[in-house]
Amino acid sequence: MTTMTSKPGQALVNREQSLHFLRQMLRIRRFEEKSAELYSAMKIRGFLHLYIGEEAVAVGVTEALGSDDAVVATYREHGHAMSRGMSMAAIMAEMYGKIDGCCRGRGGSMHLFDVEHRLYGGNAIVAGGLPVAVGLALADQMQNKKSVTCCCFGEGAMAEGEFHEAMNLAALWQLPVLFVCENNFYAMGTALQLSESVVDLTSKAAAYAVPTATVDGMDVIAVAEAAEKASDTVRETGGPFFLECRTYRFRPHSMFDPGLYRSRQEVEGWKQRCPIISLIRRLKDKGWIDDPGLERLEGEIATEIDSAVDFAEQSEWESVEDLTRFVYSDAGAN
Amino acid sequence: MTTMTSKPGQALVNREQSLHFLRQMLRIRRFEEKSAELYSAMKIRGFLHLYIGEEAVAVGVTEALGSDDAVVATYREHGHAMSRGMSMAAIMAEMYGKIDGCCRGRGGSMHLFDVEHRLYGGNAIVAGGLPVAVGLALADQMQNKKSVTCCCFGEGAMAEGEFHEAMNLAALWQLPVLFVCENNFYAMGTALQLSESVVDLTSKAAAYAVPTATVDGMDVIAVAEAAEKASDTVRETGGPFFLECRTYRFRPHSMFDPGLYRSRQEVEGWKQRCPIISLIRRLKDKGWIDDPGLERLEGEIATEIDSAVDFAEQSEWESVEDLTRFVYSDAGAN
Amino acid sequence: MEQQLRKMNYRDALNEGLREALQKDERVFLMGEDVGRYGGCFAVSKGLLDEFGPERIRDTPLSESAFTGAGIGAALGGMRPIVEIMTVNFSLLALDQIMNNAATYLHMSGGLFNVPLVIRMATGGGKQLAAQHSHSLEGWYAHIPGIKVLCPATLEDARGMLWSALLDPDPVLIFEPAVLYPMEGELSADAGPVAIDQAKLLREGKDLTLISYGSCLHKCLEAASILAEEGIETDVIDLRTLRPLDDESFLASVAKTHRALIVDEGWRSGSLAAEVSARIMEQAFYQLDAPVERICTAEVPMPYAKHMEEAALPQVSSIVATARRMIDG
Amino acid sequence: MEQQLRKMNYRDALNEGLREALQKDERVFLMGEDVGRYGGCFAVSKGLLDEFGPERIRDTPLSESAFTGAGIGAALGGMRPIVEIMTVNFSLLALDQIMNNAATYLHMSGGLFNVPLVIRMATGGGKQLAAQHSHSLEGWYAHIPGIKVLCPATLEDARGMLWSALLDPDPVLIFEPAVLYPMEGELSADAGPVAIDQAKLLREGKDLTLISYGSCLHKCLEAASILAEEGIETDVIDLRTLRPLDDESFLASVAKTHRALIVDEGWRSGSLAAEVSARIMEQAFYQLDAPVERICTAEVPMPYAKHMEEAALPQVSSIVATARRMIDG
Ligand SMILES: Cc1ncc(C[n+]2csc(CCOP(=O)(O)OP(=O)(O)O)c2C)c(N)n1
Ligand SMILES: Cc1ncc(C[n+]2csc(CCOP(=O)(O)OP(=O)(O)O)c2C)c(N)n1
Ligand SMILES: [Mg+2]
Ligand SMILES: [Mg+2]
Repeated sequence: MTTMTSKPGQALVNREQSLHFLRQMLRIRRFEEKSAELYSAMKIRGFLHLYIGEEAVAVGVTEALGSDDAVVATYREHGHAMSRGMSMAAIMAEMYGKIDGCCRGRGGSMHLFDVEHRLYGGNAIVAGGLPVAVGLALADQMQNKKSVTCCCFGEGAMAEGEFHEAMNLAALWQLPVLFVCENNFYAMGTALQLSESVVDLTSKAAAYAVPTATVDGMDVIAVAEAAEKASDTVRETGGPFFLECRTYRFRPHSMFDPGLYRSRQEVEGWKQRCPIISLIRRLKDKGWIDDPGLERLEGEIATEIDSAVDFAEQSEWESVEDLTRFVYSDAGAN
Repeated sequence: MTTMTSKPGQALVNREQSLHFLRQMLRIRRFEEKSAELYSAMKIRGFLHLYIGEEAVAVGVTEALGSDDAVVATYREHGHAMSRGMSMAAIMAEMYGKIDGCCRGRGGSMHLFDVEHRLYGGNAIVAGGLPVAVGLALADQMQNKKSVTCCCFGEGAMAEGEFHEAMNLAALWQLPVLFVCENNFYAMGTALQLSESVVDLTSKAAAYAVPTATVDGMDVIAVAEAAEKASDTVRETGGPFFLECRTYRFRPHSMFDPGLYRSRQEVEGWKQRCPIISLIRRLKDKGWIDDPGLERLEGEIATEIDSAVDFAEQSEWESVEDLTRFVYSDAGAN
Repeated sequence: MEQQLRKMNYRDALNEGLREALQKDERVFLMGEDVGRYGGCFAVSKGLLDEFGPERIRDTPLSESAFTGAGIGAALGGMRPIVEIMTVNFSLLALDQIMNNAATYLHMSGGLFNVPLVIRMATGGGKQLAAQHSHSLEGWYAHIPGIKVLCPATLEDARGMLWSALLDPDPVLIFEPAVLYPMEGELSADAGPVAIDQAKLLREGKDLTLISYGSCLHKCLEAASILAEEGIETDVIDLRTLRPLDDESFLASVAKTHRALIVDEGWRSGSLAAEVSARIMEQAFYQLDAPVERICTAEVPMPYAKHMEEAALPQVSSIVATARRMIDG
Repeated sequence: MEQQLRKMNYRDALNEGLREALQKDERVFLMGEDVGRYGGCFAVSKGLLDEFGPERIRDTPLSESAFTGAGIGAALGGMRPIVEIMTVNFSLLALDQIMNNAATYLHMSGGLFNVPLVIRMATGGGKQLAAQHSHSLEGWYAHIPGIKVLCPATLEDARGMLWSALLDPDPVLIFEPAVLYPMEGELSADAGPVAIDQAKLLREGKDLTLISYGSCLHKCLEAASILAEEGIETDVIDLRTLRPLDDESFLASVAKTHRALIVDEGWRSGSLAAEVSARIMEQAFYQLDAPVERICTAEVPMPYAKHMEEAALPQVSSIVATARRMIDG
């Protein structure tokens, strides 16, 4: 059983990759800020869970995955969908409930799916995606595919029985699952110490003889490196790995959260460690980006978002006639 | 986190208590042998799970409990019911399906209940009793009662999510539950190593910061001592304890088991360690029992069993008119 | 002296019911995810933690099966727990405890152990929460013997059903339609416990019986007003208790109107509406002038898009149209 | 050349179906508790481990939710898993995976991801297994859109439904009534896949339609023979597929007989029988000469004692008596 702990303040990998990380995180941040706005404007409805503050996790982890790898995420999955390569337009249209959304508007914010990027949800049942991820890895193993299934979930999910059953099965059968715990220290309003008798989360995975690591989830480079090592281990051993990323959500749980359970001070403290600001600071130190460059980047992203919104606005509503489609597969499928 | 391991070959406590243990184990053994016979004679039906080979566990653990303590057991619970003090007659009549059975014949072998001895089942869903035990302990805690809830289950149950959820809740809220794992190394035909990625069971409880101990479940004195210490800990700390008792069932899982999954040799090896034979040997060494004394004991037990069978035979069938009673409480209850 | 009426919403009424129960009986406590510090995922338990403290307003880890089972154990141990499960879709994780334990203990034990447990949860669609948060499974739960199933549709019931449920010696499930939480209304100052074994006739008419419960009840009442303008007078029955059903209520009405339409947010096949229809078939066949009809939710996992969700759910317009067709033949 | 008939029992027929599926398609594998070394808790998978090895006959830990969910994932990943859950009561532990995932993936993803998964489980009473092992929940499962629900009552269906289910692109649940496992019969040597979208008329008569499935089907057939001796001729319909229901089958029969009796081992309230009754109400009301009736299991958690269990379950005698009363008026 290996336990690795990342050191803080890793060196930047290289210019190109660092800038790529920045772009990806910024894309997620700005896209979600826009989404919150559109929620208030009632263009987006239902539950909207923002990933703001946690971007380094999805972006860093995605780096370790290849196109044949699979991803299973939660209702807080805009970041994963975007970093995996899905277009903003398809996601935005989905949240508008339009037919050009990635799921024709059937899923909404909590249920993003994509065949090309092997994104199997967008699962809104806490811990419900874990057994599915185990099964995807089992299918890969039985078909001698060398893919990794990356399964992301919050620390709150670890109290659910499904987490334990899934962890045991993956370990017992040595299945190639990269379990990524996005530990943002709260499950809605429930702090980790009110949810778990032991708050060292890696110890839970270790109890299944699954190798583990913990990484600073506010440092995208550290996450990328840890995820790389973790996925290498999965590929080498064929068995599972558990990676804890310590992070924080800057925003309420969803759009309906009174936010009474944590102090302003605590939130502010974490905001000081914003993964985007700190990466920019380091890039500037290196001289790899400057203010005009940053402005250009922001401009490009703003344009991308604008066109995604336009796309969503202009997309059609699916015909109500089709309501009962996709309950079962259309004839002829298998 | 304490971990205690019992030393093999404990000294006998005292004559009276040792003879009491012997009597209790023999009563269970002979009662179940008779039950198997009556099953073949089709007097008892449904599933019948024998505890033969495992008697030291229920008898030893019961020793640590007072009359105010509660017990939650599984479908393999004749031993617990008898060692807690329920009459053979009430249990036998229950298995006959007669109205004088402890549950009027509604429950059968898998569902023995008793108010006086606080036996809350007899639960035939693997791990289904654990959350209930946690709740009983919560009620005691909230009412400032000093009782312990003793929850027995097989090692197979530890792969179920309900085990983990219950363990976490008991540890998080520091509830007085004595978790007793009856590790007989098989869940039906599934050997422990095919069920758990880590076969050290105490490590699973320890992952919740629950103190643990492992004891030789074939040695009733050792079990009694370990259970005593364990329940003392529960009473002192008010929190849970996990006691693993290593034992073995000499018989098939139930009456329908082809028994293909373990070797005759392995079974014979364990039979050499029969908790009853070895206790008799030690009692004889001490000179606390001799063959005539043993014969007398067997005779008394045979008489008790005969009269339990007579009782069951003579008891009435519940009227079919009452079929729909006990779906809801009779009027006026609360 | 005239009864004082107070303005409040359905959520407030639930909150008051909880507060009263906690005040009246110290065996009562509330347990569930985020009922305390967060104030309840739908804010129903807001303020209760401050008033009653963390012993009695217990935030639980995410583990529906364990805390529901713990509710069963606590009930067996002499407490009167109220378990909150956030929404009905998550209750599937606790179904083993609900069906295999809560509903069976009394029977398996031959009457020795009853389980005085109340489980509350939000149910239903209409908030664009899609396929894992929007189903209406209360009618489905009503299939299970050993439990009782309530669905308050009015402020009065939201306020009063809880205490009655707590007095019941057996497990009672209370389903709260999530769309009703913000519903405004008036409640008398001395509102208190209500009967939980009877349906209620909320509007009287001679031409047709509308049978419903929960959020669809309000659609029926709206439809009834529209129909009345056209001269079609309807009885509107709020079932209130889905298990056991109060057959007398709708049989008496059908004996008068000879026509019945059941409106139910559950999926059609195997719906509670099917059960009501079958009971009318069995007990009032010869009094019917037309076949009993059902309006239910389309048999799809709930879609997110608003227009699709609306198309899936029963709507006033379809109730009105169906009623018209049933009367005009 | 005459078709060769082979004597075997229902369990053997299931075993043959499994063996054939494993031989024909290497994406097929079987996974569940004790399906391998133990040979299956009801011996259905006996011998398969030796023939196909532990990769394809996978004993799982006791963790219904995880291995059912793993079946969903494996299906998404290109395999054709068969998940065995020992009995329907334990399937409640996997219901989150079944309803919230298996049944919804296709829809939530807007048609992107279908789940070609088969889940088999034993169901029903009659073996004195009491309140946690005896329920008949297949009709209840039939409420869920997105899954299909089959219940083989004959050797032919036990043998043939599995392969058809595996060809289906969506999740299919197969419920095997545990009392039928030892049922002896004959099967033709070339028995193979069977349609899974149609009910089947097993006996023809003009006076009454008996509608059933699973173990109660055999009670209906027995009752039909007794009734025939008294001059009452019945259609006997085996529904076979409980979701989606083949309405045409029973509507055509009712158009002829004008009377229908549904016999269903589920609990009465909210039973599949209620759904069939409601559909007849809606689609054949004017053809009925008498109200449709239902015989279901008494609404109790199943008692252990044999006489009580028999009293709870539908029996031939009550089918005969009810049919007689329905004819004599
Ligand atoms: C089984 C289940 N229970 C409850 C919920 C409601 N719920 C949605 S998110 C959430 C908190 C989950 O916390 P965590 O797993 O830490 O993820 P985070 O939201 O912090 O990313 C809860 C309780 C749910 N969706 N599913
Ligand atoms: C949830 C559930 N799954 C499956 C079963 C069937 N079953 C009954 S006993 C058993 C084995 C349990 O093994 P273990 O927990 O080790 O207890 P033991 O029988 O060895 O005492 C199984 C699989 C069940 N009763 N409940
Ligand atoms: Mg969290
Ligand atoms: Mg065992």
